[in-house]
Amino acid sequence: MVIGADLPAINSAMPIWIVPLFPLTGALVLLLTGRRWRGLLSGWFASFLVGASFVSTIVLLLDFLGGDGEAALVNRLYQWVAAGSFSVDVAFRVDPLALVMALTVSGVATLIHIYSIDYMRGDPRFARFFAYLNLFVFFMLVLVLANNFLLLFVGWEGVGLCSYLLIGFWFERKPAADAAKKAFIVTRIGDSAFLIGIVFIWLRFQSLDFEVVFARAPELAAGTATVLALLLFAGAVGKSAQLPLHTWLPDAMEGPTPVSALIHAATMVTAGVYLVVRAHPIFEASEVALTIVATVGIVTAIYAGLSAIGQDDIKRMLAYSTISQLGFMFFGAGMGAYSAAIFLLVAHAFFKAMLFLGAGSVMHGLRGETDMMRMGGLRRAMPLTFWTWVIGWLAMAGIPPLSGFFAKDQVVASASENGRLWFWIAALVGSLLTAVYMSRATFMTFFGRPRSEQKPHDAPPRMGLALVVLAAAAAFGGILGLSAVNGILPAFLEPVFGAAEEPHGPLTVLALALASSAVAVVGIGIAYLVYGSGRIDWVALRSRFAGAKRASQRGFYVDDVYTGGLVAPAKLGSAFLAYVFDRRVLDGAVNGLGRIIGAFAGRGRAVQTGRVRSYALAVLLGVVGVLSYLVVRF
Amino acid sequence: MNDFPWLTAVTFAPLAGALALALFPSRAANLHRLWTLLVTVVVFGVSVGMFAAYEGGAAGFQLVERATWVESLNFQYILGVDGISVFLVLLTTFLMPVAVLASWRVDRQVKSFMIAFLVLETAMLGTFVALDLLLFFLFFEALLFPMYLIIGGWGSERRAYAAVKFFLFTMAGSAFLFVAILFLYFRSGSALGTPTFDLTQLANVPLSASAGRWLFLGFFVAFAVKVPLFPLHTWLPDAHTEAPTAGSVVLAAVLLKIGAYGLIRFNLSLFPEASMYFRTFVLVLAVIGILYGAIVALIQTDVKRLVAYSSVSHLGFVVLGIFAFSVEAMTGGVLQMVNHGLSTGALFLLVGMLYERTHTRDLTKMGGLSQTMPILAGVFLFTALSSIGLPGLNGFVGEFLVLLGTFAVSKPFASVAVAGVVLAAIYLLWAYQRAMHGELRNAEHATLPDLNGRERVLLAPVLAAILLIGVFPRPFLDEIEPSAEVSVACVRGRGTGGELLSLAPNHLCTGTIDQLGPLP
Amino acid sequence: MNADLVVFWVTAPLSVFAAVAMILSRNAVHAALWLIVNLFTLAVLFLVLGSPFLFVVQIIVYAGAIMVLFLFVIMLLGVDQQASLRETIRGQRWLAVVLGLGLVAEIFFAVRLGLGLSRGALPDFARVNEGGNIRALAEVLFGPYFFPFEVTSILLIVAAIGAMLHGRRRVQDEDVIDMPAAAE
Amino acid sequence: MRTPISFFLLLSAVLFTLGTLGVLLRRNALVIFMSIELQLNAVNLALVAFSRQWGNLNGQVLAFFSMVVAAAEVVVGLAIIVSLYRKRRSADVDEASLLRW
Repeated sequence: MVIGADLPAINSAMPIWIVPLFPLTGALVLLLTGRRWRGLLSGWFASFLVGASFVSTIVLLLDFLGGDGEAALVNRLYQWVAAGSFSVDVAFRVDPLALVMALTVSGVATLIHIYSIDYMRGDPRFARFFAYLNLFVFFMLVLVLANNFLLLFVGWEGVGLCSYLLIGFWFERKPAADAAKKAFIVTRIGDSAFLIGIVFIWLRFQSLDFEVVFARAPELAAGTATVLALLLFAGAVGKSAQLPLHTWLPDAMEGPTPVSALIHAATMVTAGVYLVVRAHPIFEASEVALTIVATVGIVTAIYAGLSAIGQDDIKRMLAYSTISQLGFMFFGAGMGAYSAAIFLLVAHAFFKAMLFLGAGSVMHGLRGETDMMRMGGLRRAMPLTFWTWVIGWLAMAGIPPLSGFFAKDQVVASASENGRLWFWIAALVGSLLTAVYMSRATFMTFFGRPRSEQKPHDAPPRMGLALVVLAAAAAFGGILGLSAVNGILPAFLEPVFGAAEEPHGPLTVLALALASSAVAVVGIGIAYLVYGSGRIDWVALRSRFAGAKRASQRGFYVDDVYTGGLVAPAKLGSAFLAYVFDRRVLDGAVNGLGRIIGAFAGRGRAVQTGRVRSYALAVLLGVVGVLSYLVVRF
Repeated sequence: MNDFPWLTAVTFAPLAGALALALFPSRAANLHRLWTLLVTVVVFGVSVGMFAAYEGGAAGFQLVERATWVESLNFQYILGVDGISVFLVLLTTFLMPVAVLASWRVDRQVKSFMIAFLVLETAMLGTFVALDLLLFFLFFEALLFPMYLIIGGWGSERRAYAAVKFFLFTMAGSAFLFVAILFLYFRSGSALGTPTFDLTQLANVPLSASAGRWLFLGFFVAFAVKVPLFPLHTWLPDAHTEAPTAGSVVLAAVLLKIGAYGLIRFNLSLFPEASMYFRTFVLVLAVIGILYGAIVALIQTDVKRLVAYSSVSHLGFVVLGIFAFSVEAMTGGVLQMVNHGLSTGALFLLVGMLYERTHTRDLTKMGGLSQTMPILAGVFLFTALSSIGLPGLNGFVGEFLVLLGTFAVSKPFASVAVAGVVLAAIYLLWAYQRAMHGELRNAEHATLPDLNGRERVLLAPVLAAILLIGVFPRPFLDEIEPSAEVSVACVRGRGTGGELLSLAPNHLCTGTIDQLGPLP
Repeated sequence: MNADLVVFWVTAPLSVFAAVAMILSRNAVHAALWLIVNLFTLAVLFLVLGSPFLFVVQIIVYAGAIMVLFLFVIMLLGVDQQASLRETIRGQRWLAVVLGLGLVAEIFFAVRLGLGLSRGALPDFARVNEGGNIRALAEVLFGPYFFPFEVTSILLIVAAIGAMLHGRRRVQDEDVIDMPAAAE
Repeated sequence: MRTPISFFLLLSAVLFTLGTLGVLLRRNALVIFMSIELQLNAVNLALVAFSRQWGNLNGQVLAFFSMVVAAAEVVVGLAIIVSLYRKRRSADVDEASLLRW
């Protein structure tokens, strides 16, 4: 048996698998020797490996740019699963999309690793935390570098596992353990559809390799393409916390804040967007599927925006804002603006990671406080955190010339370019909400008068470093995509998505940009009026609209409906099957049969009197019987 | 070494070890443990030698041994393995030393316990290698007694009930099996001249449609009890729960596989037409089993019962794979048999270790154990994830192939079965959370020791195998596939009324999928 | 009227009478004595049937050794008091008698069907017993029946050892048997 | 010899039946044992009678063996009765009914 004999030779200078190998090594080493590491060394070790991963990704990028113009570099390691006509390899792929994702992932991850060294200092499971983080980076890189759907699925589930481990990192606390389990299970519902989708893909194309599948995707009939696309999208919905599978993400904030920043803002949750964008040839074969993607995206964006306004917990607010931004990304993808969606994904990774780390810094300064009602006026106590936060806030709200402006503008504009006016208006509403809730949080946290007695302190240097770098990226990331048509990022991604078309909607690019900025300014203005100006007693406002406030805070009771309408009946049904049906009916039938036989035997055993003479008589009876038969017969 | 009777050696070495053990002085418990460990390790070594002698990538039976046993009645002694059974043999021999190590703490009647174990091993191996129906039946029945003794003698509180239930369920099933075997024997007498139990010859015996169906049911009931398929599963939770750790491990890892193996080896090859006829029926049962086992597992508070019901669910997947009648699903189903043996076996080992420490199996009385036993908790999670089917671990490969193969022939069944994947995550993670997460619920648990050296040694090979199959399943798939292909070809070719494919020596039937039409 | 017929008609009723007396005698010693009588009558019948060897063996081994053993045990146990003959199991007596009669009747019919009740031609037994009954018997016994004969000797040894072991007093064992759990 | 062989067989049948009745009707283990001896002897008579009927010695040899077996049986049986008596102070078989139900 020669493994891999039939595989083509590696066509990239540096083997791609080196990239995920670094964090894997780190994870294994730390997991197996976790308790022997002293001090912060394990954190540095893990950070170094992820950094190495980032550097090697850059090497890959240079390699790719210096290559002879191939669309993708593919690196097949060995045949993984093969049975019957089915076969799939462990193979990695580097193309512009994968490179963008891998750079974002490893870059942001490096910063967050460094940040965590201070944030997690003193935790008894310090080394294990970094082991999990490294493991996460490994799986995430596998996800984005995979060359086929099944390997992508490995990464997909792997990041889910790490998310589970990290949300539940402080497993002593029941909410954390609950949230971890919920995250895994809710995403798994989407994953199971994704899995069926993968099976379906193989059935249709007899291959799971991206190049084969995507090359033949246009041949799909519209109906098949719709089913296939929606199966994949169901996976994306679970992973990226879109309606109706979004409920796990706010709860996931129980995890340590760097985890929220890395997994639940910058990288893992965007995997769904990556999947849709990666599989765009399949989606493009079905108009219906794309519309559904866009609709789900924009509805989620608005829903999550409304929910974010009601949050008092700073991390939950950021979680809903993440859901909302992910909705925008899906919206962009559904509109066919793939590079815009990816642009937003990258920009979001920068500013949302930054915001989470900022929130973490606030919590760090306030001994773990997350309730914005007890913050306020922090801008003086923690200037570094404040100024970086401001950048993130404005970037997210969409104020030019920060990265968020360009990214979101391109996404919103894509609707107009497609000539879908209602979608465009909805997207503008979503942007408005974004500006409102982010500004609200900013004013509540950093402005006004302090609402607690604590003496906050600013971030220590290593945390500050990550904040500053990410803030810089959030500020200047817009350079990547000044224009949707020929910006750096769109141009780089062109081999994957094809050339972007010149806009042909009713409005010019400039008008669209003005509209977006105006919406952002209006949103900030509203928030300022209510929360920042001091002219409105917003605390009194809360109690006047208590119902609406609570509805918003509870995410419009979706989770409660699930708990009451699905989880409780499921438990009841399970209990019925386990204790009534299984015990009474099935086992009852068996035991009943046993009892009936037992009853007969109870009567019959009276024959066994124990008296030898009765037995002897029975023997004689038998003898006489047999003899009489013999005598009569002859 | 090709003439070496590998299979006889593997099968009967444990029995020889048991006989030798019987001569040991009865008070030296450690000696008995070490000897049994030695014997099982040697048997594993021999089985590895057997595997080395096995020619890879080929279909049909290999290492066949034939001898006449009772000449006048044409009882024969025929052993042989193909790609399906060879791994089940390896799985058995691989897990036995682990199970013995796991029983190190058994301190009552150690000698009898170990003897029962070794006899059990011979019986289990015999069922996997016997190619003569009577011989198979003998091994199949011989299993019962040591297992009955192990459950009934070394089990927990309700062991007597569980042992008798186990015994009666299996006996009730095998009564039908025996009648069916005898019917085939006499029918082969009129069809072939001399009556025979030889499986390879019996596959040639022409049967009317109705006779084939009745016989199918006779075999099916016996194996369905063993698998176990809904609604014949109720013995399993009791037996698992009451059995000692090693008993649960062997029960889950090997005994259940005999049912699934029997379905492939006997039902499919002897009664292809009936298999096709009952296909939907069996698939429905399998899917019900997947969902039912998973749903019932959700609510269990006894962790052993929970794992037992998860077995019902997982074995549903195996049967689904077998009766999908596609090469991918069959291969996946067989691999899943091995996988389930490893992961559920490991789960039972861990539950046993938990029990040894906490003296309870009740999840409501555990909690927060991850704080005191991080390694045990980590290993538990690893194993649970394998059982959940996390990609990169073994469960995923098998489950995916089963889904793939089933989806190709029947989309509804595959789609419903996927729900089992989700449910598995729910019940196992919930169980994990209740046991390991949260605050320490019982103050006494604060001082419990983590895994000791012996426990690490016994778990390590299982965990390694779990990871190996997940990352690099080719060595397994490559051996299973040709045999799976033959089985599928057999059913599809003959079951659909197509022409009888020619029978080559040591094959039940031959043919490739390419020659075959689509499923009806 | 031949001599053997006379002997038969004298001994047969006697033997039946002795048997009846045995099963009806309340005292075990009497029963044993009646059995001895019965054994003697049978010995005589053996002689009539041309088996002097068995005649001797019957008297020495059976009526002699075995019955002495019986008497020994009776005396040892001291159970020679009067035993009640009242039946305690309902229906036992009349069922036993009816079945017994049935058995006799059946054998009667069987014999009538098989041999017939009248005298038939018999083989010349003198030729069979050529060289004396004992010698002829020995030739058969140590010829075709040699193996069973040897096995019988083993049987006897085992029986003797078994009886010895059984008769040994073992205190603990008796306690075990008398334990309430064992009696349950 | 003028006596028909069938007479011996009938006598044997009667004696055997009487032995049987002894087993069935008596409660003293010793008497039951004697009745068994009676049954054995009845059979021996039949065997010897057969021997005479067919003109060979097989029947006698068999009767001889039966005597040997009877001796062995008596030895073991009496030992059992002795220990039974030791335990229960009685040789009544009806009282030894542990093996019921």
